[in-house]
Amino acid sequence: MTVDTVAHAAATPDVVQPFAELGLKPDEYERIRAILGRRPTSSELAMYSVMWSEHCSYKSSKVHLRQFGEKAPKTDALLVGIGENAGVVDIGQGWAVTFKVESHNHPSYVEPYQGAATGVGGIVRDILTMGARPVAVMDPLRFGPADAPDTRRVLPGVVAGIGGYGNCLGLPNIGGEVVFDETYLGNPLVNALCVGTLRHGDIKLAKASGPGNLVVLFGAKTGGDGIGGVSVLASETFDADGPAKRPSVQVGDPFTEKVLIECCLEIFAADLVVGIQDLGGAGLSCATSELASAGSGGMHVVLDRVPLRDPTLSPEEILMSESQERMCAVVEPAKAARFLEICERWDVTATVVGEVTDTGRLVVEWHGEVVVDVPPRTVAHEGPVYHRPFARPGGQDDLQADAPTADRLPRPSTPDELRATLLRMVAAPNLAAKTWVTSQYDRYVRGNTVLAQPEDAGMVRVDEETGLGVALATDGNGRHCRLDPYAGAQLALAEAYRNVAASGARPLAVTNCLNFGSPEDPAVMWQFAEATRGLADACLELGVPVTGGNVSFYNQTGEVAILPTPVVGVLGVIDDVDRRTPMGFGPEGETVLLVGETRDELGGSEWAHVVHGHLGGLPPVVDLRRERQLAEILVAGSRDGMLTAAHDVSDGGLAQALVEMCLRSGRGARVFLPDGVDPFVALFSESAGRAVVAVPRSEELRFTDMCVARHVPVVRIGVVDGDALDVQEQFSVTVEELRAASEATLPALFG
Amino acid sequence: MARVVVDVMLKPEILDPQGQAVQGALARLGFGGVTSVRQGKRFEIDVAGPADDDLAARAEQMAGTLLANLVIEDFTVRVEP
Amino acid sequence: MARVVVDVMLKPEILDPQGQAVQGALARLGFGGVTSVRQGKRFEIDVAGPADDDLAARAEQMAGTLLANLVIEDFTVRVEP
Amino acid sequence: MAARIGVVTFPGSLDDVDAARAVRLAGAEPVALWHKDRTLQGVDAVVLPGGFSYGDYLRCGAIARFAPVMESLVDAARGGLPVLGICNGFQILCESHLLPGALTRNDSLHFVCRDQRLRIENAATAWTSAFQPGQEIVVPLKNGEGSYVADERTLDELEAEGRVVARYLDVNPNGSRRDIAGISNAAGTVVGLMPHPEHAVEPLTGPTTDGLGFFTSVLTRLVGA
Ligand SMILES: Nc1ncnc2c1ncn2[C@@H]1O[C@H](COP(=O)(O)OP(=O)(O)O)[C@@H](O)[C@H]1O
Ligand SMILES: [Mg+2]
Repeated sequence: MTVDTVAHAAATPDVVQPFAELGLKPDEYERIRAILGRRPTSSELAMYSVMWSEHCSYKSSKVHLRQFGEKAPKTDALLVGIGENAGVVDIGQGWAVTFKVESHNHPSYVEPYQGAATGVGGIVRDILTMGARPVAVMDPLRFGPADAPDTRRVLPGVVAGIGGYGNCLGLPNIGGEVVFDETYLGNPLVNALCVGTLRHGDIKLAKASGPGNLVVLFGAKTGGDGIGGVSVLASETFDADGPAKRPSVQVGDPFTEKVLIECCLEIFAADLVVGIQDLGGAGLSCATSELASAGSGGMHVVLDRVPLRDPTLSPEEILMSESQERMCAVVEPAKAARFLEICERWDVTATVVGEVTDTGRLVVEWHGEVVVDVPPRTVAHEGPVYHRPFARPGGQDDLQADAPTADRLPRPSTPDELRATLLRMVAAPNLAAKTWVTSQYDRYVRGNTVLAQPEDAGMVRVDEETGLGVALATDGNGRHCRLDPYAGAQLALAEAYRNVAASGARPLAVTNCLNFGSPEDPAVMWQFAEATRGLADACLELGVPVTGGNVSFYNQTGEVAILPTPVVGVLGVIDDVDRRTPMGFGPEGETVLLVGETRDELGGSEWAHVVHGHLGGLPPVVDLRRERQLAEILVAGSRDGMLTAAHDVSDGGLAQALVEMCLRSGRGARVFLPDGVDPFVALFSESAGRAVVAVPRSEELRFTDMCVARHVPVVRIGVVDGDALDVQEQFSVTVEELRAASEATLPALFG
Repeated sequence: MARVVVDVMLKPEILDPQGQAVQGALARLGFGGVTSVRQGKRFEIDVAGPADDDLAARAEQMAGTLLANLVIEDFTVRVEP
Repeated sequence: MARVVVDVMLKPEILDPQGQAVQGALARLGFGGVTSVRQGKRFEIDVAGPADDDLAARAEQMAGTLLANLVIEDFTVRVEP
Repeated sequence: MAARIGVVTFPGSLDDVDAARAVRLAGAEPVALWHKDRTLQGVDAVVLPGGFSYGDYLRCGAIARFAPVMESLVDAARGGLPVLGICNGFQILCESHLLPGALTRNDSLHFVCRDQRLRIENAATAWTSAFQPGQEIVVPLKNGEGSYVADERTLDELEAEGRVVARYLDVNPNGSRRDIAGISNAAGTVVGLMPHPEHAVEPLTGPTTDGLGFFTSVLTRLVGA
């Protein structure tokens, strides 16, 4: 096999290179030539092509994502902001947490089990890289229609993969989402969130500083994984036979990752690294160029020292490989022996593959010859930036005009119709119990899980002594975003924020995963621009900064994009997890209150979707000031011990919220719908900014006074009582019947 | 009555963590000289009727559609009387 | 270089839920006449040195101590050059 | 001096932190034992925790069985050292032949995590004396390969000798023969349990605190001895 060295490249300027097959545009290729002052070697071309891909360079989204920084609310909580592997948030008492959500959509469609498993593995390494111990995961998921044959292939595999990897790592799964919609049929969304904890002083950064320091690659050996997504390699023109077609499917090994986590934490505790980076997308290309570019500026790597699983790999392939469970650390020479000793103790393969330099160049050597010699910033941080054209699509007005009014979509009105509608909704795949999924996840491991699914937010204890804890929720509503991406993104944030507050935690910071169709479609790009603008504006108003996230484009089948789906994760802090508020009703006789205002808002609602297959009109109104007040009430109510239960009102409206509170506790409720409101609207409207709470009689006045003082509407809607949800003057359904309806759906579909 | 035996193995280039774990364990147990271990699945399927070409064809189909995940696995099929 | 192939199957009296699931799935896919499916494991082990009796004996030992759990499983060993 | 209870960490052990916490909450001192060490550091009892030792590749517990620490442990257990194997620990005890039978793939073919009701069938073992015979408890259960199997003769023997320590109630979550959730050796010192008592020791993080009884049982015995 001929190796395309720098010297050879300089001498053969006219060689035709397969840049287009590698996904580079002609002008991008020309820019690489201009940067280098010659044609790139095949290894350099491989590096630039993966690092300048949409996935790694954020070239289409960058100009929009900037708003998260520019509009960031003032806060002292942010210890590390956007730009690192994950943001770090101060939660007090010397503790910090880091959290982030990422997508693994396409791989999970191709090979559901491994795609989802490696998605979990990747986000966990991002959290570990910050110096934190990963402590919990969550999994926001979207699939095609629940009864579609391909969903029966994808969903069980994805769930088994997330469980298979997360359970084996010993990370409790504390929440997530399972949503079904037509548009996700060929494009399931598999997003994974991880949260980790650390002490303030333990933060690690991805930078290679200090010339002479060693670059250590450790963890799994490098194989051909993840290469060949485009099936043509940079080296093709240089090797007559062409490289063997490499597998693009990455296979995860959670056992290796678990050992890697413990090994890393021991290394961190002994203070043995200057900088550290996980190997994720773009593998070594990414890790070396990012480390060098953020540090002293240069690095020398001897590529043939990389331990290989497959000895036939070419240098280009080694640079591009996305083999899982690998890390790259920068270590002072004096500490290297101790570093390697700890790796040995955990049976982790560790190899010194290079050293930090101050040359400003990333130089990669292969069997004594230089195959890469580039300024690392141009690879890692100075990739192309696109201002993609975007435009509000023509049909948007018609869509919004098609409101689900009573004369357009018939509504149930008699008690019998309302009862039947309720049972139908409860059993609908989007609202039905997700136990079939979540019972495959370990929620107990590590012994700090205070709340987990189906609670509004997952909550873990951070400090056993003081009871300090964090709560997390993720939300996203593609239908709302389709109707109005600006408001839809804000609604997603508001819902996650409300969920965290409902658990009793004070919302502090935000992560997001922006799942969209092709950025080359101006209509999709408009959705993206509107969603990011809406999210950034809302974060500013709610006072919660975005700390990091991920963008996933090209989620589309042919011309049809998925519903625009920004998934928003909110993290909150609670001083004592003992004060958490669960969602299930407390003792009989307690008062049930509805906080917030109900309007006739059924655009994009679950009712319109389930009963009429309809999507049109406007999503519910966003009132961020109200959301903030509501959160204050929920947090204060928890802190002062006024609440025995709280549950936010969202998909499926008040009806679904009450059903879920009954199911969670096994207790019924007698409910009086407020006067002067249409019973159907009262039960099924999806107005935002609302929550149902249960309070002991003795606290009722204190609680309602608190609401009144903040000008937040509150109405007494019933009492916890009996074993049925009894909507006075309308209908009654026993908790047992509700449970049967809710729990039968997923097992019937997935076995 | 005929028997179909289907062996399903991960493609050679795909990571096999199970095989690796077994290889490590064999080494620790003192079995020297083991250079590679791959772990796969074996299906023994009993089918009514003769062990003929038709069965072989059906067996091939069973393996290709259900027993093996062709994204990451290869299979071989044998029909025995 | 020699290859050892070890097949490990659950003993006949042990319930095999995986095999049953496969049998059910084959029936649903329209493959008729399947009377029984058992799912087991196959190990392909590459060992330096000749494919001789000594290797066969060592292979037998690997299988008996590590690869199979004799409480619930049976195994067969083949050595190939 | 508080009793010292060892908790073994294999590569891939997960619930070792939980087991140590349970030991502490029961009033004993947890001692971390490492799979590569032969020494048991003179502990008074040992917990083999849950998790996926060696990834649970091959068979659950099959590779951990050969760890250096297990050589010492098997000897000590034969000599009467109380040992509790939880989940993966139970699997390791079976693979090591300290307990009969084996644990196989759940009949549902899925990993299952649920709050499980159990009946304590034998309240005379080293690890269950804090319970009443027949007492019903709820503790978490989480496993992919928890279906207990043994031949009929062994099962009859276990029943006859009162070595079925706990049985599943309401739902058999994994297809275990005779709803067996846990068994013991003849002496009642070595107990294997599929469900996780160490996850039911605090009201805030577990469904109950029923699990604490397993750890206080062994303590009573050690202090009494
Ligand atoms: N939607 C987003 N919102 C905020 N930050 C984002 C978003 N998408 C990406 N980022 C940030 O951009 C940086 C680069 O992301 P990425 O390359 O995906 O990191 P990694 O490779 O570590 O996963 C990270 O700091 C990430 O948090
Ligand atoms: Mg990263």
